[in-house]
Amino acid sequence: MANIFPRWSNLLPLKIAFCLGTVGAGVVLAFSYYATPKAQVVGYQPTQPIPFSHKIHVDQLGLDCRYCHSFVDVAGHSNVPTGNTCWNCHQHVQKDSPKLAPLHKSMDVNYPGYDGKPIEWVRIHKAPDYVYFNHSAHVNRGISCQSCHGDVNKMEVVYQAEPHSMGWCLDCHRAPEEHLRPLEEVYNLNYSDEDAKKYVTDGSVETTKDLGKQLKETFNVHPKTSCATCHH
Amino acid sequence: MSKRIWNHPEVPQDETTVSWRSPGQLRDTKEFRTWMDREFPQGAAEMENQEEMETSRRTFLKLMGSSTALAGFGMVACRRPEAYIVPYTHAPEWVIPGKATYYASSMPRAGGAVPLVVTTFEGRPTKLGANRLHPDYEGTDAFAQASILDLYSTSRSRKVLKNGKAAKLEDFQTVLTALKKDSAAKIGFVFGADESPTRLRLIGELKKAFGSAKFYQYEALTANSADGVKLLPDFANADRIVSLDCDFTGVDQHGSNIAFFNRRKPEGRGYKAKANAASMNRLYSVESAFTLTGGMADHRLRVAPSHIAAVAAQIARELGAPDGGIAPITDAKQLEWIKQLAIDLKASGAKTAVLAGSRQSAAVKQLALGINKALGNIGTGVQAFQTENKGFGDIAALTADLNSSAIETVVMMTPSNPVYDAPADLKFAEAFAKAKTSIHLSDRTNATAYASTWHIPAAHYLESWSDARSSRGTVSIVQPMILPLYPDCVSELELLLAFLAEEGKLVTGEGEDGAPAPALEAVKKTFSVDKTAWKNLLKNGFAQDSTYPSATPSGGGNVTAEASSAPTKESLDVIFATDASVYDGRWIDNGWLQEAPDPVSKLTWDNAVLIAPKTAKELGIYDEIIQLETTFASVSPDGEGEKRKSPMITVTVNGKSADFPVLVSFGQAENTLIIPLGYGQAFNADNDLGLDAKNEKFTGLVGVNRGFDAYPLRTQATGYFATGAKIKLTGEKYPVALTQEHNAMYGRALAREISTDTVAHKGDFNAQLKNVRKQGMDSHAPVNISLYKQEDRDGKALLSDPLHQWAMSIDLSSCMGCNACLVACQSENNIPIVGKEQVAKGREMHWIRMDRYFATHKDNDFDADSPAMVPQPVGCMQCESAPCETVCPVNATVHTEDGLNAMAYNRCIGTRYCANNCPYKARRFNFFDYNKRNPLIKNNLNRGPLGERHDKEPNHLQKNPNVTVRMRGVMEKCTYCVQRLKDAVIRQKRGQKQEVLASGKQSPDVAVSNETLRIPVDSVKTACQDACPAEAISFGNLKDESKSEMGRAKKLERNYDLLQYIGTAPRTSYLARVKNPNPEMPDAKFIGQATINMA
Amino acid sequence: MSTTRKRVYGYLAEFKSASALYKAAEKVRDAGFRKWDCYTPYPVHGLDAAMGLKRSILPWFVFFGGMTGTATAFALAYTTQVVIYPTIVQAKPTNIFTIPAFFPVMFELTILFSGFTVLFGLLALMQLPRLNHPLFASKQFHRATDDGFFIAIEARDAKFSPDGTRDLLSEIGGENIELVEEEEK
Amino acid sequence: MASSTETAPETGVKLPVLKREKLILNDRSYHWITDRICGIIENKQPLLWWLLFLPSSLIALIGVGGGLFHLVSTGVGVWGNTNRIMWGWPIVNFVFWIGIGHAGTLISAILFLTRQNWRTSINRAAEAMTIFAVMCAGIFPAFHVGRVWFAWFLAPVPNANGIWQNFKSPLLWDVFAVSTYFTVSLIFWFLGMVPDLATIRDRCKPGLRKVLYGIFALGWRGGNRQWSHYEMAYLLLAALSTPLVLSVHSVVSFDFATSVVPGWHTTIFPPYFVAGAIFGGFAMVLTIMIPARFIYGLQDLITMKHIDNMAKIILLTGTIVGYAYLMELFVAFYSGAIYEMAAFKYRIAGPYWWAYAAMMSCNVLSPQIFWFKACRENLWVVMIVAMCVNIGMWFERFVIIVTTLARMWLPGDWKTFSPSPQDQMLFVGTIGMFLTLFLLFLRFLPCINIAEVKWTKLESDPHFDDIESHPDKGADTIAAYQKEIADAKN
Repeated sequence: MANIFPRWSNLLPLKIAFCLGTVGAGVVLAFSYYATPKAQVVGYQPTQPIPFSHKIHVDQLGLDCRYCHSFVDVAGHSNVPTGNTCWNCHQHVQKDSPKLAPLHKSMDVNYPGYDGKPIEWVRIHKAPDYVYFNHSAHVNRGISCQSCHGDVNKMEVVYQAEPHSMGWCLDCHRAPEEHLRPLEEVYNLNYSDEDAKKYVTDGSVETTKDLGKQLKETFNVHPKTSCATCHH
Repeated sequence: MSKRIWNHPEVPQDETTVSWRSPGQLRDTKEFRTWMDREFPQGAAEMENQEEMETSRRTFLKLMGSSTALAGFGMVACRRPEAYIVPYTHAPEWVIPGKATYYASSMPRAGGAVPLVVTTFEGRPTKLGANRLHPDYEGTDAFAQASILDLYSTSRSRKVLKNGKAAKLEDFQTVLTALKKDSAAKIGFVFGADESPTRLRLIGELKKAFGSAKFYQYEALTANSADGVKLLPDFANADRIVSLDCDFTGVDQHGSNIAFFNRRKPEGRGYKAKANAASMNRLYSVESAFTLTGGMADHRLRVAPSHIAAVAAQIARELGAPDGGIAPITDAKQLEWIKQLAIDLKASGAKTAVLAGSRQSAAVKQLALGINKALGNIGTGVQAFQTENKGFGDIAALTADLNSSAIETVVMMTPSNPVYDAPADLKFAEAFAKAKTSIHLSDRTNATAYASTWHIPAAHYLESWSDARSSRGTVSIVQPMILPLYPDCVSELELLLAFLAEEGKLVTGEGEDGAPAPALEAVKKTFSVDKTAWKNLLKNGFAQDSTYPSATPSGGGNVTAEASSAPTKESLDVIFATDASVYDGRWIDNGWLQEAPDPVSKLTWDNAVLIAPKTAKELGIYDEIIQLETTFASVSPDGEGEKRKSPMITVTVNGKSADFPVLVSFGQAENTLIIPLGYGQAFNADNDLGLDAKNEKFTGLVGVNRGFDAYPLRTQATGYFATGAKIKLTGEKYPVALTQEHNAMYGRALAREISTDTVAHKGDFNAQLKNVRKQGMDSHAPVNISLYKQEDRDGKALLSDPLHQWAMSIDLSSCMGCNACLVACQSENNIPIVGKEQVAKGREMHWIRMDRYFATHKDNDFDADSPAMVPQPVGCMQCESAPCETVCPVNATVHTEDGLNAMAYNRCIGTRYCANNCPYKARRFNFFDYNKRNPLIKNNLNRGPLGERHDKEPNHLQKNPNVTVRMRGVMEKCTYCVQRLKDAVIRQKRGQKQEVLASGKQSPDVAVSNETLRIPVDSVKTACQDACPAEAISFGNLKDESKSEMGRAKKLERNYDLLQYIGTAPRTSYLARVKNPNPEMPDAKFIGQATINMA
Repeated sequence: MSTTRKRVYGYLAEFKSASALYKAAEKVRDAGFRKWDCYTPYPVHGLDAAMGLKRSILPWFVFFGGMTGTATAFALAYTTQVVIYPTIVQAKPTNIFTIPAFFPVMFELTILFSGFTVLFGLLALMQLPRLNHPLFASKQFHRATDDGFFIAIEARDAKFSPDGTRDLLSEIGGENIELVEEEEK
Repeated sequence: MASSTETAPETGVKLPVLKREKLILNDRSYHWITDRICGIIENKQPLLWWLLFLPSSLIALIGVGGGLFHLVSTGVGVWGNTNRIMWGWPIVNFVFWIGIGHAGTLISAILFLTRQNWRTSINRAAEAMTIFAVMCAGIFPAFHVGRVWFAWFLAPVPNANGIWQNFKSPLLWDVFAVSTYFTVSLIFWFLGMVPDLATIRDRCKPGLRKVLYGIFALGWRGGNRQWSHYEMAYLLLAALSTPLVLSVHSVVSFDFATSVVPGWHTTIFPPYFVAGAIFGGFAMVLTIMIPARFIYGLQDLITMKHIDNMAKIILLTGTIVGYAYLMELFVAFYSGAIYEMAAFKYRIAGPYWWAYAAMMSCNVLSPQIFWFKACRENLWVVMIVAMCVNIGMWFERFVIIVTTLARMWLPGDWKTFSPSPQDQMLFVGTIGMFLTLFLLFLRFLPCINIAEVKWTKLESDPHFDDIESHPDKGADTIAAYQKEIADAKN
């Protein structure tokens, strides 16, 4: 009887094991990064029917969030402005801007292509159907739009700034002080340590976080992490 | 009721209207369309095109369906499809996306409209609740709760039919125009027994317009009143109540029972007083079938229907009232029973009420009236009202007029279905065929629809303007929540108005080119009030102080009636009973009602002849008497679960025969058959007996193959019951689906009962009260103590929420076991129906299981075969120490800090371990995709992905957007309506902002207290609690302690935990039922002892 | 092809029975050989002593492997259940007192890890898998897994001498002594 | 091993050497053993093999393949489970199979530790049986969940939702226990097989077969430097598996014992389940090995002694199980809790009395005839009893699960259970799958541990010659021999 396997086959098992190991590890790493909302949804930036710039409207014109998202502090949903909200101004301002064609189409009776149909904005932030998120519950308790939607006031075109994964929600529900602000500052997207200092003058507050810690007590904020908080 | 936001956001001063949904206000059609747009863009886009209107409506519905259905299936796609947000172009006032709006309305029906509060989401009605501001507030019953499903019913009539073929509304218009021309037209208008001032007004005008027009009123199970005088009990003033086969808590509407039920509580409404037996009322019930009222009764006498008159006469005789010359009763026991009853009545004098069943013979009613007069309780215990509901011809008159062609055109607007349900001997169908033109307005294409020349789809009451009178006559508004889903739908008023309009122009829905809707104008005209009054009318839903004038009932003098001989097994009595699920048959296409078990027999999806065990044995239907409680919990001879099959019998009476399955039912009169009416309207090839398909078109999928029709056996003379019936076994067996197969408590003190009377070895009322918690095993089982300290890592208590700790208490003393809560829960929580086969297997999805137990006293020598009936609604108990939680491997069901047993559907993988470990078996599993696959098509569920879907059908528009629609493979259960709790708690959070504004300080300087964040006492109601017509359920926040009704209830001695022995510490507890027997009665010493002797 | 160079692996001698092998083994041992081995179809008891082998150190690996398992399980359970995301189930504490519930998993993982350590530890100690071996080239060696008892002394051994070793083997009762060679690649 | 070395004292006291009944009859040679066992693999399979293989593999395909496809595509509703009986046949079958899966490792491990050499002839097959039974068992809980595609929620992997499993749940313990059991058993089985694979490798003609066996034999050479580690490893695995076996079925029993269900909530479940498992396992070994023994003529290797031993174990464990049944009743009666009492009342005389009767007669009564040697020696009797026990054990699980759930706390929701065709299909399917796998095992792998069987021959003792040649069959030599070893060690 002769050797059925060549010499080199002796090292083969080790080589194979090594390769499988590395490949496996690679896959796991790749998956655990790319398969999470962090990689999946953050930065989602679709093109909208009208290239609406929050930067211009909020930063330069200084519109309050609630001018357009008027029900954010009374309803669970934060509504997208109705056609006539835009029309209020834009029947006078920037009338002829070609960018506003869709608006004219749905609002301007004298516009040739008028059809009265609403503008279809592309949805960016989407909580799964089985998640119950209520905007008013947050903005009325000192959580700013910024905490979840990022610096919208700096965005020419809006994109998703945060993963909005359950883990991400939990982070804040476990440590709300990171995000709590005075009710007055909720819609101030330029909120800074300076602003924070204004509220507590005894010098105990240096940063927004310091204030957050105090507010957690004053506001009596105890976010829950049990299932029914968001799922029912 | 802060849950109900009446007018939100605040009404601007210049505001001229409250109900933006009313087409009259939405002058600009375009606006309305755009509103539709925002809800379902694509569909609405098509609707712009008038020609395709009809087709596009359907697709429109599909789209609505899908978008709601999608909402449920909790799957995350890793790559997100592009979704759109479509805002209004012109924001309609009052709509805040995602926020419910509440409107006051009412559901018209015979015996008095039900005052309602309708929950709508973006103009889509999803839930009905009771209007607690209404003077005739009566909670809601299963019918009212389920009526919203009819709006979205898949089998709802959508198109005009001409001689049974699809036609166009325009064609019908020509008919109207023609009729309008001929002012001498012999038109007969047939209405339902409900009352509507506007309709009455129009009738007046019609009389003027059409000289020879005639007006009729017909509902199968409601007798026309000649003088329009209506007797209603005033339970607040009635200490002693006698029901002569009057199921006033059940299907025999007698107005609000709130007062009655609250007087069943020894502590009074809201448990404010100390337990006091004297404050309770006492109910005597004389009946044949076991009704819910009989179940509530302190003393119940079961007699054959033909014997009721004799009993009534005997009572009259005892009280010196005219006895109609009926021969005295001979049975010594019954005599004694009646004697003592009479004594008790006399003692209470005016504070009594004697009620005769509304379907009872005139004789019994007269006797009852006589007794009431003799007692002098008219105006106190019993009140008489003068209604406007008189002067209408009845079905007999109509038939006669048709035969004599005094009527050539019939306009059939009754909710009943005369071709199907008119007394057999009238041969109404033949007469009806004689009419030149017959116009049938109904939301169902039933037998009458196909017998008529024209069938017009009726608009649902949630789609139409009208008004109605509640039980005591308060005029209540009926306002539309949504435009008719189908363009052809016509409301009753609209049709009547067409007869008055020039050229008989029929205008439906909104007024033509922006003009206000005619129906709205008509209603406004009836009230003719100014803007603010009108606004309040719409806001509150009723007109103040508009009750009926009181009247003095005539009659009660000496009536003549002959006592019929007692039934024997050769000649049985038959009761044609009103059914608790389909009423007279009008609800046969309502899945919720069909699946809701009959409160007494627990039968679903069918009707069956109910028969007493002894009689069944004597008639040879069963070889052995079916025992109420067998030693080894053995299976009944009919089998159990999906194997359960009832023997079929042929019932012969009034010279006609019909086949029915038979069920044994305890505690009903011997030699008496109870046959619920309203079933067997249509059969297709799939029926369980292999009968040939018949009238397939008359119902939808829900109603087809449901039970068997008893109307053919029923004649005018024997409208309620017949005598001299014979039965014989056909040898066939019919599968029946019951939700409860075992009717006794098997020695377990589950639904506890005590008596105000002293019980041997158990002491007096107080002693028994003290002992409630020690009934059954709890008398000797040691209390469970946990070894654990219930705290977390930082030593914080587990149920840590300082603001809210939810809990519920259910008062068995006022719970009668109707299905109101069960159906309310179904509509609030998107609970699917599963169909007969699945129910038979034991897979019904109701979150509340309405258990009903019979209990006999072992040495009852008065009537051993007449058990007590104690209902017990069982939902998730929200145990503080919940066995289900610890066994879930994936943490899908855990406890919340505020004491709820949360169920995370999207985490559940469906091991079903939790359900096994739930001692109350309160958990339900989605064995199939009930929400997606239609369970009503035979064998559809087993076909899986190939099965027919129904999640795009309109009935999914009813779904509550705040509750996940569960997919297959997940567990579900009662959540205490957590979505409502959330809503209340979150709304309360705005309190902080208001405080800050009020204080004028900066928010960081205003400390927020628990009081700010805690919702107002009793300000949130669960769906079951809101619906309960008996105020048996109290729910609230334990932190409110005695301030809340629930808190007070929990402190009562009557309060006990179900299966306390296991130590699950349930948050839902029960209040033991208190029976208030009359110690002098011969059966007194057997009353109120369902569980008291258990150990 | 040209003649390939062969490399001598060593001598392979067969013995007639386990007993014979045993005695021979003792002799070889006493002769002070290091790189040699006995090949038998089944484990012959006491042969370790006869060959002067030490007790296997595998148990130590396994012990530590098992401990790792226990630790892993405990860490996993404690961090997830108490530290990261404590959930309230059946009113059970979410602190140190909840540990008893972790025992089953801790036990199972101990066994699992030990099991794997046994497998891989053993393979390492036996230097398997090694599919190619000079001995496989021998004509008779295949009987070692059937009914043959062999001793092979490697040429690499310091004491190895082409003649001396052959004589030793034959004198301690070795039969069909064969010089095992392998081809030099 | 067969001589009495264990009992020999250091001093040269003479004591008689016990001559044990031989485990290999007719004094077969090493080569004969090799031939006979490898022959099974090398020769063509007997017709009977095909007659069994084809149908069972077909059944497996339809039952398991088809059954699971319908199940997953349609929903758990295709089974008979209801809102009352949430666990029906599937879990009955799971516990049934997992129970069977215990004898294998038990025979290998415990008998190995207790030096029961007779195990060598049956342990390989028994281990294989374990593996296959656990595979069958695994199917049920895995596909029993409502949303199979989310079953990975059971694995504690970090995820974006930041949510974890509930380590207090017996079901999670189960996941760990069963998967560990499967893995370790697999390792045990494979390592045990390596030398034999080498034997087959060395007998094969060059070709694919040789290569494959070669790969799986890992290049085993049978050198003593390998053997000494190998022996140690085997010992360790045995030592690990023993508590494992006991733990696994205990954990399975926790699923019931830790619940609040009357009739489940009892502390005697773990021992009672383990005993039951061993009981059922041995029955299954017999059910399989008796026919195999005939088909492949292994009478000399699997002797009547082996069968006799197993029969005795069945008798013992059967009696233990019987005791457990009675003790359950006593506990219920003694508890004074009507719920407990009712649960057992209904088991005995309730709607499922027949299941209880079947269980009692098959599990407790039928094994009792093994008190008689005659019965233990009559293969037919043994076979029939073994069959009875298999059936009885299935009914035991049925009684525990279905009967209990059908009559729980509230009479209001009592309903009996009826299995659906799919239930039956899947169960039969797993039986088919089990047979298929086992037949394949017989066909391709050494069904008896060649190396170890050889080692049970007396000649395998390195001192056999001396003992034989010695006048007193070596009472002295043994002492001397031991001394020698001792010296060698230091």
